[in-house]
Amino acid sequence: MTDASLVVTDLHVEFSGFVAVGGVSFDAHPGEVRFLIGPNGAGKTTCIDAITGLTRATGSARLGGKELLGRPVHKIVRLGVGRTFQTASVFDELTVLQNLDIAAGRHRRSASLLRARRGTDGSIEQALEETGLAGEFATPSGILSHGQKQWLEIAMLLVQDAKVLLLDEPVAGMSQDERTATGELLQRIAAKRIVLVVEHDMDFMRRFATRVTVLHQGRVLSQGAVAEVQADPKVQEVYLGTAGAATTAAMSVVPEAAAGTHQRKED
Amino acid sequence: MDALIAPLLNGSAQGALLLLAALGLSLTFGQMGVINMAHGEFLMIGAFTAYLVQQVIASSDLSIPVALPVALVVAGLFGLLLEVTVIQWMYRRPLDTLLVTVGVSLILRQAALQIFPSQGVPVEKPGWLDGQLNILGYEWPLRQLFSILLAAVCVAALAAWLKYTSFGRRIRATVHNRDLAETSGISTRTVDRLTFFAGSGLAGVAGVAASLIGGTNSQMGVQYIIAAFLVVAAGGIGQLKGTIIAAWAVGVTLSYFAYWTTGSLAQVLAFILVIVFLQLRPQGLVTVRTRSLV
Amino acid sequence: MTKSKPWISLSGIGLFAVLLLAVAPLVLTDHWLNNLGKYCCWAIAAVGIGLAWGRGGMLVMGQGVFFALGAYSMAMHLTLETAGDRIPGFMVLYDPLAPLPVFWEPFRSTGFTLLAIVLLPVLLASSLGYALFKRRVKGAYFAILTQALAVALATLISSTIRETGGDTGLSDFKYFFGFVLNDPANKRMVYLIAAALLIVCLFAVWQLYRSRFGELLVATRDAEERVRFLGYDPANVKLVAFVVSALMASIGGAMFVPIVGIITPAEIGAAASILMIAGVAFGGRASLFGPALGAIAVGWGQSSLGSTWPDGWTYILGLLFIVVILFLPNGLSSLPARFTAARRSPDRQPAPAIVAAELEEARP
Amino acid sequence: MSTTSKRLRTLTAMGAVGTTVLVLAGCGARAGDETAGSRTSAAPSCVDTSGDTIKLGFLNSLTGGMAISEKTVSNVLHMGADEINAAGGILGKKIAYVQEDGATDWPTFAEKTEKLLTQDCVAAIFGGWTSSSRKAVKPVVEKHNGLFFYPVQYEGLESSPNIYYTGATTNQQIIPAMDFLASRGVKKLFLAGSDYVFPRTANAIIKLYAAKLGIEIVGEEYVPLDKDDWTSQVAKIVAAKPDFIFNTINGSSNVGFIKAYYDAGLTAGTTPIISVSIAEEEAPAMGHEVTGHYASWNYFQSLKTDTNPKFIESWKAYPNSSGVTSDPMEAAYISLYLYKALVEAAGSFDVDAVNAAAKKNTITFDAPEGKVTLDGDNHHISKPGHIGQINSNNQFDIAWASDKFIEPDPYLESYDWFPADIRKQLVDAAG
Repeated sequence: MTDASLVVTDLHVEFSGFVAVGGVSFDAHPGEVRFLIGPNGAGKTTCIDAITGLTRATGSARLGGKELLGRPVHKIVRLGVGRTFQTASVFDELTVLQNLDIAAGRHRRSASLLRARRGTDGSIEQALEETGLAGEFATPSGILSHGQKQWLEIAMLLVQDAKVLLLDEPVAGMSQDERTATGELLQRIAAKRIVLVVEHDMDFMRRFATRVTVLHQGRVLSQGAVAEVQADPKVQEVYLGTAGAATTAAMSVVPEAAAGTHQRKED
Repeated sequence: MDALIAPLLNGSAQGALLLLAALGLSLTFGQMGVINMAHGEFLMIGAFTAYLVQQVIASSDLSIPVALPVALVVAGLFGLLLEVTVIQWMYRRPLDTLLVTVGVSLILRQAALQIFPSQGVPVEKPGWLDGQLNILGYEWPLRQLFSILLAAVCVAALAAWLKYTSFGRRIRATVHNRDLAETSGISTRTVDRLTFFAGSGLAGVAGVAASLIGGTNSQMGVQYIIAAFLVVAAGGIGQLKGTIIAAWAVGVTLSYFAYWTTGSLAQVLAFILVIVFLQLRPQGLVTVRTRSLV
Repeated sequence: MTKSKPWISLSGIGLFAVLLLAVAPLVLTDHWLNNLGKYCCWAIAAVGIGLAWGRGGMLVMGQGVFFALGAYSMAMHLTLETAGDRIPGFMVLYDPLAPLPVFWEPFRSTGFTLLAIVLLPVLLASSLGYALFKRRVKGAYFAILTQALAVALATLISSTIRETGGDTGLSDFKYFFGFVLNDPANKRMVYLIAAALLIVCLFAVWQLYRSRFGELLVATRDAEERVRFLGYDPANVKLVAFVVSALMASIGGAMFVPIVGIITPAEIGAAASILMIAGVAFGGRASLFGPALGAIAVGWGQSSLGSTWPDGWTYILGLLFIVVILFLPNGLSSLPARFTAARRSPDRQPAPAIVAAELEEARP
Repeated sequence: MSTTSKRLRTLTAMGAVGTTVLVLAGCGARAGDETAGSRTSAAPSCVDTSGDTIKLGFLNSLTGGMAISEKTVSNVLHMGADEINAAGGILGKKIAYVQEDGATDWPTFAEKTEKLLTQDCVAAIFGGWTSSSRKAVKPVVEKHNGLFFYPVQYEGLESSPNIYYTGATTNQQIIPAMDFLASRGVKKLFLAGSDYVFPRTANAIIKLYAAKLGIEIVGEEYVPLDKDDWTSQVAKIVAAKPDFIFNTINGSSNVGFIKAYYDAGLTAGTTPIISVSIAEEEAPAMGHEVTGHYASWNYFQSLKTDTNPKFIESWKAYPNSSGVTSDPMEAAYISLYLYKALVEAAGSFDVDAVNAAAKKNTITFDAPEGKVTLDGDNHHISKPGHIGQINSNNQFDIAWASDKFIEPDPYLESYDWFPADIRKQLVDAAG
């Protein structure tokens, strides 16, 4: 366990008496692509919400020894925690470049905000290359394809220089080729950063996960390497004894995605 | 004793009228997210309806009870017309509904000015509302009791309608999750129209009550609209219970302030209080914690 | 391509400046020049509304409050200048022996008055905005709260007759910082100051729109939570836009007084605040010139159509709200972009609240 | 384009703007150097008197809240103009009127006044209702040396060489009302008003005069102009148990007041109301509750004078007529004829000539309220004081009349109970 690790201990989240997350502990380190999986309502997204300050929680979530819980969202971000959402959330009316420029902006002094942008930051160009969006830098991001939007979000986390990337279903709705590209991208990124992915897609998980944590009804059901988890009888039971590719389609069905859209509307 | 009792009773009656004006908004604003600035003009339509009914049924003893359901339907139909022609295109732009309905209210007000005598029209109070009730030494006007009872009936009817009828259940389902409601076979278009009809109709009922309190003229809606919105906001969006408490609190506060200071200062203080309150509790009095963002 | 784009807007401002400062005084009669001055005051406030609402997503329905701060600061100064050593006439009746209310005293000073016109709205908007944005009050709530504030202030002024002139307001100013207001030459000067201030405000907003702040503001408008997850506090971003728009409303109010010669609570209440928004919606909330041109157009409509067809004007104004918001949410200024966008690539429609032309403008 | 030169250009442009403003600023008159008062700078009048018509301006709120009251005044002005034209016009010239909408917006009143004077070149303007509208018009007519005829009773304490007031000033409406109350033996009076300048000033005067008459003021309440709900205030009236209520409420708020009053069990029999803004026009909107109460005006439709029947007949026959006549309408009607008389006495439409004629001649008009005489110094007219009691037809039965026409005295100079120091300060402040 290094200083740069994300350590979550005994995380609890309650909604009006309903326990969404009941004592989850796990840790994630730079160099690994960490997956968080589980059936609907298992508390995966809630865990991320809690770590990023969106939802009030008890317990502990430390990054490099600093407690994250209890801080406002933007302060947690400034400590190096970045996230994406289930539905791609980029600034539709700004160009790709503008999106990235804003993401890179938190290091700037506020006075410099009043000036127009001249030239492009090195980190932005790097992120554009990394995510394959270099050709689209002047495109309003609202007209990007779904996959490109997800990549843009990841690129934004890169220029933001996030130490931890919390990605909520990054490949939902992507084609097979896009999934592969995304997975490879994540593996490259993970070399220096912590990458934590919430995912339904078992196939994607099997191909790219370093380690996996399985959540069920707000608790950790199983943790470990992909093979270990798949072999775990408790996991097989939860997935109706049919762990594996057959469930993939069933797992990534609409309801939670629809619920996600619904939540968005309310904010 | 009067100094304590009178403002409490008067304020409760004022609160009841505010509640009547706010009930419809809590449906259209609270449940549908439409910010209908023409709600005050629907109230005006209700008041003019009371006047027109009185032209047919001369006895005010009878005409006011008849006017209540008629005003509900007339104002409701105006609301339906507004929904069908304008609002239905704007559910994705709630803030813009505010501006569109500002335009509608300008037009309705000017039309009323040109259709009816510019000075306004009289609406006679039913004879059975003459008189006072002695409460701890204060002669409390019966008309105020009527406002409170009317508000209570409307609240009860609305609550029962939402809770026990199938339409009510559909409204709640649609508010809760529009997409899911649609996939479950609920026609959200019908629900939207019905909700808007009911919300506007309630403004019409409030208008009949208002016609017994103030003047019935083209400008009458203006004085209720902001206060009604503040009540809905302070009560908590879509929360009937919160709206009731907020309306009562604002009415009583207004009344006590008016008793101790001047009518103008009471207005100012009451508004400032609500604004400060909303600053402290932006979600309003009654809130339900959800898992949604924010 | 991108380097030359800002110059289109800038030369637009230049053209506007030439029209307002050079052409208008030559071709318009004193009466219409004065009217144009009045529209300019509304336009200054409108430019601020465009910033807060069009770019920042905050529907400011109570700009009358800040308009009032500037207007009453100015009006109090001019009233004292006219009254000289005496106590202003309207105060005498209620209590002939009482001194000038304390808060009037500093407005004798020119410096203090000018400072107040700038600082009062900044202070009020900062504290109000801080409280509201930190508590994440937004959308309809924000709109209704600001509107309620305007109503409360108008009522307060109406009921404090001795202190503020009440419903009748402050009027009958003879001098403007030492210049006789009845002199047509001085009236032209007042007009020119208002027009120049409008140009300055346009320029300031142009710079803000092309700055990183401008992009951040649009980002905050469209996805406040996302901005938070980029490490910014959206409250601060919105606060800046809100304060700037308040300042502009105050400047507009301050110039309104010498031009129109009267300020009353009716100019700051609900209806007046909504009328300020009408121009912005009409012209195009998110564009640079839309709000100013819209405000001038609505002002002109009121002067000319309101004359020839008063009943009709109210209907037209009402319909304007409905038709523009319903069919042209980006106002008239989005029309050209719509046509060109439709011609170039039918499937790439301009984004809903900001037009493609502006996006290009902000590119590097 | 490099950054520096871009900035430079911008700065140059801004500098140019600033300089232009400053250069032009140097041209106008400064506070010190007005030679003979501010009026010298007014442009010469552009009124065209060469043709066979003369242009007059009518300025009333036809839209917005005050349209409720002002539309009727506008209509009666049209009727008066038609009448005068049918009888040959003024100095042989037919009236061509320009109707403007004040839109219940006071700066609009100022703007339209300037438009009427400088663009339409009208010889005189008629209209206005609220004090705010008059105060907005006043500096503009003074600046352009125009004429403004104001037809509504008001709070007095004002005079202008460019305004003629054909409605009552306080000593023609408020003071007669107080005399009436004294004659009825009223001891305890409650003051209820809208929160604006007229009720506040009227009540200040009432309090001064009441002290002299020995009437006790047992309470004073104000409600904003646009609020109808009087419930809380009426509760205070009930508690104060006055003999009479002096009502200076304006507009539709009156309806709310009467309703709350009636709800609380007060009646004309026990606690009558005397109003100064409820006339034949307003009464019908208030229903039967208003019957039995009083109003103080100079003109009532029920007045038996030689000219009143004709006025009522013409009005009833006029298109858009409301069918009843009222004091502000009659005052507006007077204002047109007064202007006609003034111009004919002066033999000219010139403002200075008209004002000189007003001072030199005794200008009278056989008005529906009786024969009124213009005071050439303060530009108000003499008026009879009348108190009417509202009957079930919403008409007024005359309950009291002043023994003679009351001379206008806007600064209450002939009333010893009005403190001289206040008057002096007011006159001073008015400049």
